[in-house]
Amino acid sequence: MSGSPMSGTPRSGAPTSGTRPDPGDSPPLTVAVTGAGGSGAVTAGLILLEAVAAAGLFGLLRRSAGPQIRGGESAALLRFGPAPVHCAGDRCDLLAALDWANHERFAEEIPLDADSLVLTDPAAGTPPAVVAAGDAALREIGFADSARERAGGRPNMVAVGAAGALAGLPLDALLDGAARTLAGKGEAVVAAARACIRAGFDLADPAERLRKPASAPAEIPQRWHINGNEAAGLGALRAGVRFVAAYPITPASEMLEWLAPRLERLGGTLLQAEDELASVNMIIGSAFGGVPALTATSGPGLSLMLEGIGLAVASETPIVVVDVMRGGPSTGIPTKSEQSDLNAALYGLHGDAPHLVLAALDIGDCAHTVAWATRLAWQLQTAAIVLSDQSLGQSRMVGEPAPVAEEPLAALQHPTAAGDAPFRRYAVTADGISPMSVPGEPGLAYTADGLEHDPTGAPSSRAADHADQLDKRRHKLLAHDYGPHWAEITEPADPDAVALTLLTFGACRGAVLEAAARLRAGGHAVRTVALRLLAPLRRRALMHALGDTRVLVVEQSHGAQLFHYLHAEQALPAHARSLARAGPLPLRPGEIVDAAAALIDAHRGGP
Amino acid sequence: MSGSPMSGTPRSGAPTSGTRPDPGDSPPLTVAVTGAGGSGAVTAGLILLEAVAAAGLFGLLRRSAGPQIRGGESAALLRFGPAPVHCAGDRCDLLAALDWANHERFAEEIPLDADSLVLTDPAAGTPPAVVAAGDAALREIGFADSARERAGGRPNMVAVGAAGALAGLPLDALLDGAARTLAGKGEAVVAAARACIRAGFDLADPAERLRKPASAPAEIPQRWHINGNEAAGLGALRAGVRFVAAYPITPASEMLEWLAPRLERLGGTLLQAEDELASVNMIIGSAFGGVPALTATSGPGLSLMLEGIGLAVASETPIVVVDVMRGGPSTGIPTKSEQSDLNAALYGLHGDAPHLVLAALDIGDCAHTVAWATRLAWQLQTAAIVLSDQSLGQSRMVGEPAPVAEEPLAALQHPTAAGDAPFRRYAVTADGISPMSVPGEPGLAYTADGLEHDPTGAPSSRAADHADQLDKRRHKLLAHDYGPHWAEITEPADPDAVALTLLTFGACRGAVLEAAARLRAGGHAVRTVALRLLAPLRRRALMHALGDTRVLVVEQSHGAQLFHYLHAEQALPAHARSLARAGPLPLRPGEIVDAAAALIDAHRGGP
Amino acid sequence: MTAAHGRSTEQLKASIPSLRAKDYKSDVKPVWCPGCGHFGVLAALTKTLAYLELPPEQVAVVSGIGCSSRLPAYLAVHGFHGVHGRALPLATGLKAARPELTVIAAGGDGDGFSIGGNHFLHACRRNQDLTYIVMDNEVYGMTKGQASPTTQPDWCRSKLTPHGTGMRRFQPAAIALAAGASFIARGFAGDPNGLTRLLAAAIEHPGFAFVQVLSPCRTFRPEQQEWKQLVHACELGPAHDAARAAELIQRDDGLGLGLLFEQKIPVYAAGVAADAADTLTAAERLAAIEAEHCR
Amino acid sequence: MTAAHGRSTEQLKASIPSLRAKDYKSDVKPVWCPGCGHFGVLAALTKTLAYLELPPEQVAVVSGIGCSSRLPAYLAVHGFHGVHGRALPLATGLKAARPELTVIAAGGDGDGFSIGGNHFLHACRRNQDLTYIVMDNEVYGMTKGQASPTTQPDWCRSKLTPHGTGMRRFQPAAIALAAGASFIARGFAGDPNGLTRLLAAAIEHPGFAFVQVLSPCRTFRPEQQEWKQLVHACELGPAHDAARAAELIQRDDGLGLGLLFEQKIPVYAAGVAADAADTLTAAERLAAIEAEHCR
Ligand SMILES: Cc1ncc(C[n+]2csc(CCOP(=O)(O)OP(=O)(O)O)c2C)c(N)n1
Ligand SMILES: Cc1ncc(C[n+]2csc(CCOP(=O)(O)OP(=O)(O)O)c2C)c(N)n1
Ligand code: SF4
Ligand code: SF4
Ligand SMILES: [Mg+2]
Ligand SMILES: [Mg+2]
Repeated sequence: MSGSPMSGTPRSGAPTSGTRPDPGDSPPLTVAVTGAGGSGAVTAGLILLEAVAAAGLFGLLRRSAGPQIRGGESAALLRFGPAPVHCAGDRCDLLAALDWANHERFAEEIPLDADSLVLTDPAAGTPPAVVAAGDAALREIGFADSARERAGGRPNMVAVGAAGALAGLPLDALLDGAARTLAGKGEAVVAAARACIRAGFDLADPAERLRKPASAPAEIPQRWHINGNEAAGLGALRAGVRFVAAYPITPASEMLEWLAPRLERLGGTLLQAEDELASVNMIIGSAFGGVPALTATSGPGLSLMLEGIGLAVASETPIVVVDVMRGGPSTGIPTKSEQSDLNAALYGLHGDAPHLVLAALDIGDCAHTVAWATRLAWQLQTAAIVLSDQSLGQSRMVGEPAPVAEEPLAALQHPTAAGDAPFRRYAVTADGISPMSVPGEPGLAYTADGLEHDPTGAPSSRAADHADQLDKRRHKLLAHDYGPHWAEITEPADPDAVALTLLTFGACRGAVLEAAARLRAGGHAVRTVALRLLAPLRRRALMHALGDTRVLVVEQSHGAQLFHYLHAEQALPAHARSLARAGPLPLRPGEIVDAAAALIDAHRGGP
Repeated sequence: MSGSPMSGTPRSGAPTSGTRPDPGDSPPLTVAVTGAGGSGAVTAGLILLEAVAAAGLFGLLRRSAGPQIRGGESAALLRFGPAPVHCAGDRCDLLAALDWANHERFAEEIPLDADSLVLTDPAAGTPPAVVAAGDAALREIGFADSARERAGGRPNMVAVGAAGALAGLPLDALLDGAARTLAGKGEAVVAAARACIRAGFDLADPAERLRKPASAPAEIPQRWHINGNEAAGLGALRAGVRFVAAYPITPASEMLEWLAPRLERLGGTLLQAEDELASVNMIIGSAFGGVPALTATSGPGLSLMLEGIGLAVASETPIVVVDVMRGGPSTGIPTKSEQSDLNAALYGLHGDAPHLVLAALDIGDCAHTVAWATRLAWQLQTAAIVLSDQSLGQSRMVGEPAPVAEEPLAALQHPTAAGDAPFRRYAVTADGISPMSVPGEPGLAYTADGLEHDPTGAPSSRAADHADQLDKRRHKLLAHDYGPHWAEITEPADPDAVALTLLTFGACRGAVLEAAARLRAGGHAVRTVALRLLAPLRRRALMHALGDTRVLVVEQSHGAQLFHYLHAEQALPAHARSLARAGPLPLRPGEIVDAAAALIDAHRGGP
Repeated sequence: MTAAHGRSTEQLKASIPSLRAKDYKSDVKPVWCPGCGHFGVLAALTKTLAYLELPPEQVAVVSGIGCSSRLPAYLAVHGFHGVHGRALPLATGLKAARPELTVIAAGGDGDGFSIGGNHFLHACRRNQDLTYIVMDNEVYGMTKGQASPTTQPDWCRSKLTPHGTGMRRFQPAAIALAAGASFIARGFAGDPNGLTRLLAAAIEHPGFAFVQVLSPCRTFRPEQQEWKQLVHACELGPAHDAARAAELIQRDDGLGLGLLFEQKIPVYAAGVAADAADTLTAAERLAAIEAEHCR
Repeated sequence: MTAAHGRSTEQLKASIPSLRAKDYKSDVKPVWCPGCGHFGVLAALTKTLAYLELPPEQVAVVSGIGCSSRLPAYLAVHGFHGVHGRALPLATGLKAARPELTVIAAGGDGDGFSIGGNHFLHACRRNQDLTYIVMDNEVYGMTKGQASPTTQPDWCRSKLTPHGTGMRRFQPAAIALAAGASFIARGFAGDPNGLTRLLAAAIEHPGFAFVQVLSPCRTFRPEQQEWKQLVHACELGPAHDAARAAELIQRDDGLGLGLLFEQKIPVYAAGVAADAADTLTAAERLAAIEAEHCR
């Protein structure tokens, strides 16, 4: 949550592991717009998100598409409310179907129930069984007919108006959203869209409104409009990254696309490499040259980079690799989210190769975590793997900005004196951090090496050198003071009453926070711990945070990778339980609430 | 131990996890021969090993070399005795130094003490401080002078004679060893060598003999002369592997060199690939075609193969990858042993990708474990990673043959009927094993895929398909009956009195067995468990084997990877302790005895 | 070598009635955008297989990742949709293990020339009896329009390379020739008949046959619709002398269609069949190998 | 861009006395076998650096893994001994980040043409201002004598390929040319003066300069000692026309020494310097980027 407590008071400084209040009590609303390729469902979603911002609310826009490469059916899934929104909800309140093309593909992602309202255009055919047979209330609205009445009118804009009205968004905000979103398309398009939005707004039956119309506040605090890939890129720039080499891959490519022109504006470079083997070695080259460098990829690319990451560890060259995770294994489900690369990130390097693994906790936090990872990599002269995932990377939020951390990029540990002996680049020091020079510094040349080496860098297979360097590389990571950033911890009103801790990492933190709020509202005192720094694990701090509470480890993988990792580190009590589910569907707060409630019930009356 | 109990009675059938007696009581002797490049130290070691065999004894020959690519100093380290030898000893009994070129490089590997005898040739200079300053007894023998007196004589052969005599090897056995080892060099060379050996034998002072001369038994049971790389190759051939694609790498290359001509004799093929990305995908191609296939590599190559291994897991294509581990991380110490690729083998694949990980327990067991892994890979349609290491792969033993397992290569799970619908290659079945066809079978075509898929193999991003296939791929591994092969367990005389279990995997098993024997001799009732099947972990069976004893987990890595893995699987009691040390030096029985004794002492009087 | 693929091609051919192109299509619906060139390649390939009367079960089509690499699933032959860039190693392993199969590798310019470039070089050198079809649209379609190795250096429509790649274009034919390929052809997805002829020749060529197919990406390279007008019959004619071909291909405009180079050279035979005079059974041969280590 | 490398080359040159070849050698003793060709390359490279008067701290030599790839540690310049096959990406990243440095990548035929073949292709295309020295001994020395891509197809001294590889040899110059390299030369480790001249020209060439150095492996290819007699001055002369060079290189016997091809084309400039008219500070530019997402 990168220091943006839900109370709404912008807090400066780095995120803390302190207490945070529960979210506001007006629960967020989920609105979905779906349609065939070219129907403009996604544009509708973007306009609604802008409207949410204009109304002074917070929002999260996810997207989903069918298997077609381009032009297939797609869905925009918007959740918004008066407090920051960090996860998908349990259900969909309002579905505006522009048509029903392959709608069944979205059925699992758009859970409808008796309280759901479905807008359907009679001109676009009848709803499929999966919708018609359900309990949701169906309302016919002639999106297409209404659009046809207006010059340049499009049904998706009518839907924006109708859905916006029912969702309680002010007309002005909707019109403003359209103007912003369509600005690049010319005035005529904007005018037509606005006409259709007005028409749609009027078509909606005020009696069926799901929320009272919000009135835009006089002054709206500064908000970020950003997705996780962009935020990660921004974090990299903040921390001083000026070279990026990468190979395109879903869902990481947008980070690269965002970075390329912006790096250039800062005098840096993005280089599209021939493959991931090249990109990881290119950033090692840059870092060796003293220029902070990053690459971004997803699971298959991470696999290919592991040898290079090991080289960075052994040669003590700082690099940052952002893995925007998707469904695995192998090519898996490239367009959907999962947290299942945790094992590969923690353990994938051959040999004993301690390194940093971090996970971004939400969209905005991608900026904070990538920046922190970059600083740590340079302070500790090692490789940092930052885990993001498709649900963060490709979802767009309107939310609170991630604060800029005070710390600048750590200076290199410079040799105090050149001396006449060969430069001892890999000298053993008290904190495990050896002096590092960069090319251009006379008298401080050395050869960085992935072969085991002595303190000068000369290859050595002596047991003492191996032990020294292994000890040093482990020690420097363990001895570092990571401060409060290692996790975000939230407490219930009465921290002493906590019976259950929800422990998670990365993107699941959103659903966990929401589940905790509901549990607390239901009278259960639960704590949440969301790990940002996974390796080295702050075991003591974590065990302290867990206290003697019951623990439920929540994550989105089939193999319960976090749960096993924490056991590997002996950081969990034996009675800890696991809630682990694979993608592609997001982990929903309701699932967590159910699992937590069952656990609390099972143990009512003592452990 | 691959079914060859130290009692010496050849046992047929697969190795069992049953009880095995302690080794014989005449402790093995360690003889080292060292010398500059071209001095023939290694040839001397090979002759001594052959002599050991001719004398009806068991032996283990390790080698060590300096950093020179070729022609640098090298050492042959032979350990032999009346019972099978499975590990390096704690110390060196006898060192024959042909010269002292860079001898200090071997000092750590050749521990000398007051009971050690050092043969030094005055013509080759004075012993270095590391030797001269020690307690070892020095004896001057004129290897070079004696050799010069004989036509074609060489100092190393004189050393063979002298060292052999002092080590109690019969002259006939030494002469026989020379004849066998040098057979390819022509009669004159053999004759000269034999003359030198005789001379050396006579130069040794019988009063200084470390062992009484052994007399060769009338009949010697069948013995294997093999190193672990050759044994692994043999296991592959036994199990039906007929295609190998690989890229050279130390210390795996010899396996490939052994396999290439032999595969050909069996109508198979070895293909030297352009890199490891190619080799792993080539064997996937072969296996898809129905021909069992294998590749061998070491850490850096394993890293590069991880993406391909994940493809095999997701597409359910059986492959076998042998990782002959060396010092890590990165390029590390290519010529020395370590067990530090365990993490990468267990966890290195991105996504949830359950697969098989096995470890060979000794040189002979490389044959058994590779064969078993191949069968399992085909039965379970998945990837098997077999861990060997430099200490197994490149050490040569004279020992008991690994028995041929009864089971033939598992037949493919064939579809019962072709049907008219598309072939359901990835159908969900009770045991998790789907029907698999191979090209050439009409009506059974399908497209294997690393994308998530439905039962026909068509790409699918549906949650239900993902869950089904993830469940299936996990279930088939967990549901399989692996029989007793998962570990080798040895018990003390009174199994009920066990207070400590030494738990290990792979090559450390040799030192653990010897440590256990010594502890037992010292009155400590210890059990040993050496894991051959690491993943899926037979957790229940392991916990049953551990009972409520104290546990010391023994392994050769800096990060205590096995220890953490077993905790990850919640298979260890909280009071388990770790003895983990990185390479390059072998883990010695004495280290284990010390750690175990300390643990026993600490807990004398109850846990 | 193991398993139930013992039937001879003759037996199999006899057992099936002659097939038509559509019989080589599977029921899986392509994910391709309407108008994508890859449809043309799919059509030409099924025609080719029908024309050559190849029993579907004797054909395997393997690929990497990309829009183009989706091809195998749309065919009713054995298929493998592997990982990005590794179609050729998959094909090499399969062919080495099962030499009697017709093995075709297929994919895109990104898959084959960027991440897979090394395998391309070495497959050309190896001259194994494979066919390799690269559907070249000078872009990464699947990942939404980045520059590929064959993209013009000044194409700046990708946000990743806003000023273009600034890199010389990858010349597939020139590289294949320099690497030692024995069959090099260029086809066009919009010319199904010509492409069918080339594919048939490629499959029949003994050795490694490389077919670059200009296959427009409607979505990210709409300007490639002009290829229809720009392609022309190859002026070189198949040059059988490598040095001469090298010069001609260097001068080539990249849009000439036809067989650019062909040479009959020995086909790579992985391994060597066991000595025919050697009458030992497999078990006896294995026993002899075991015996080498026994004493 | 960060760190303390702000001094200009001029300042640095002025501050050091003129260096001799041996000043570019480190104290680390080579692991090479006596008589290994790589010694010759080391000698020629130190001479070249001295001749060009390059301040050691302005030079970086990066490599992969192999006997040849041990080179950096034997030099007194900045070095990186990376992983097998990845010398060129290391060099590319370093040069992109620090354009003012003289960056040299070095390694063997296995490192560069087998596992590293893809990077070779793309580095040639990229034409970044780098020098790439491949010490070609037609064998994997480090791993004890397996065939490399440049090995003769019938060389059967490796147990891995007992009948030879059966693969056409990798033609480094032809591939480099086809891939678009702008400078291609061939030297011989046994001709240190000629090699020094070529290396100097390569380093001074603006763009990607590839130098194949025939560097005999005494241990695993003893017959290469004959190269001394067989090498000859290149008969082609530098062909400035790529098509003509292609033909000539195809006919080349692989032992001709000299500059085989050179062309002056634009050098790859990673990124584009920020608009000169734009007077914002870096902090202001970053703030402007931040502002794009704020409302
Ligand atoms: C290791 C890896 N890196 C990157 C990707 C992402 N990726 C998928 S397809 C593709 C490029 C496809 O381009 P091309 O081969 O030209 O096929 P096209 O889509 O144009 O037909 C990329 C980069 C991946 N799947 N795996
Ligand atoms: C990923 C990986 N695969 C394989 C190896 C093993 N290996 C080290 S050097 C080498 C070949 C070296 O040959 P070359 O580049 O020609 O150098 P030379 O020793 O002949 O100078 C190989 C295969 C490795 N270190 N890393
Ligand atoms: S993106 Fe391009 S290549 Fe991919 S399916 Fe669409 S048109 Fe074809
Ligand atoms: S093995 Fe060959 S290449 Fe390596 S150092 Fe020895 S002679 Fe040189
Ligand atoms: Mg393409
Ligand atoms: Mg070489």
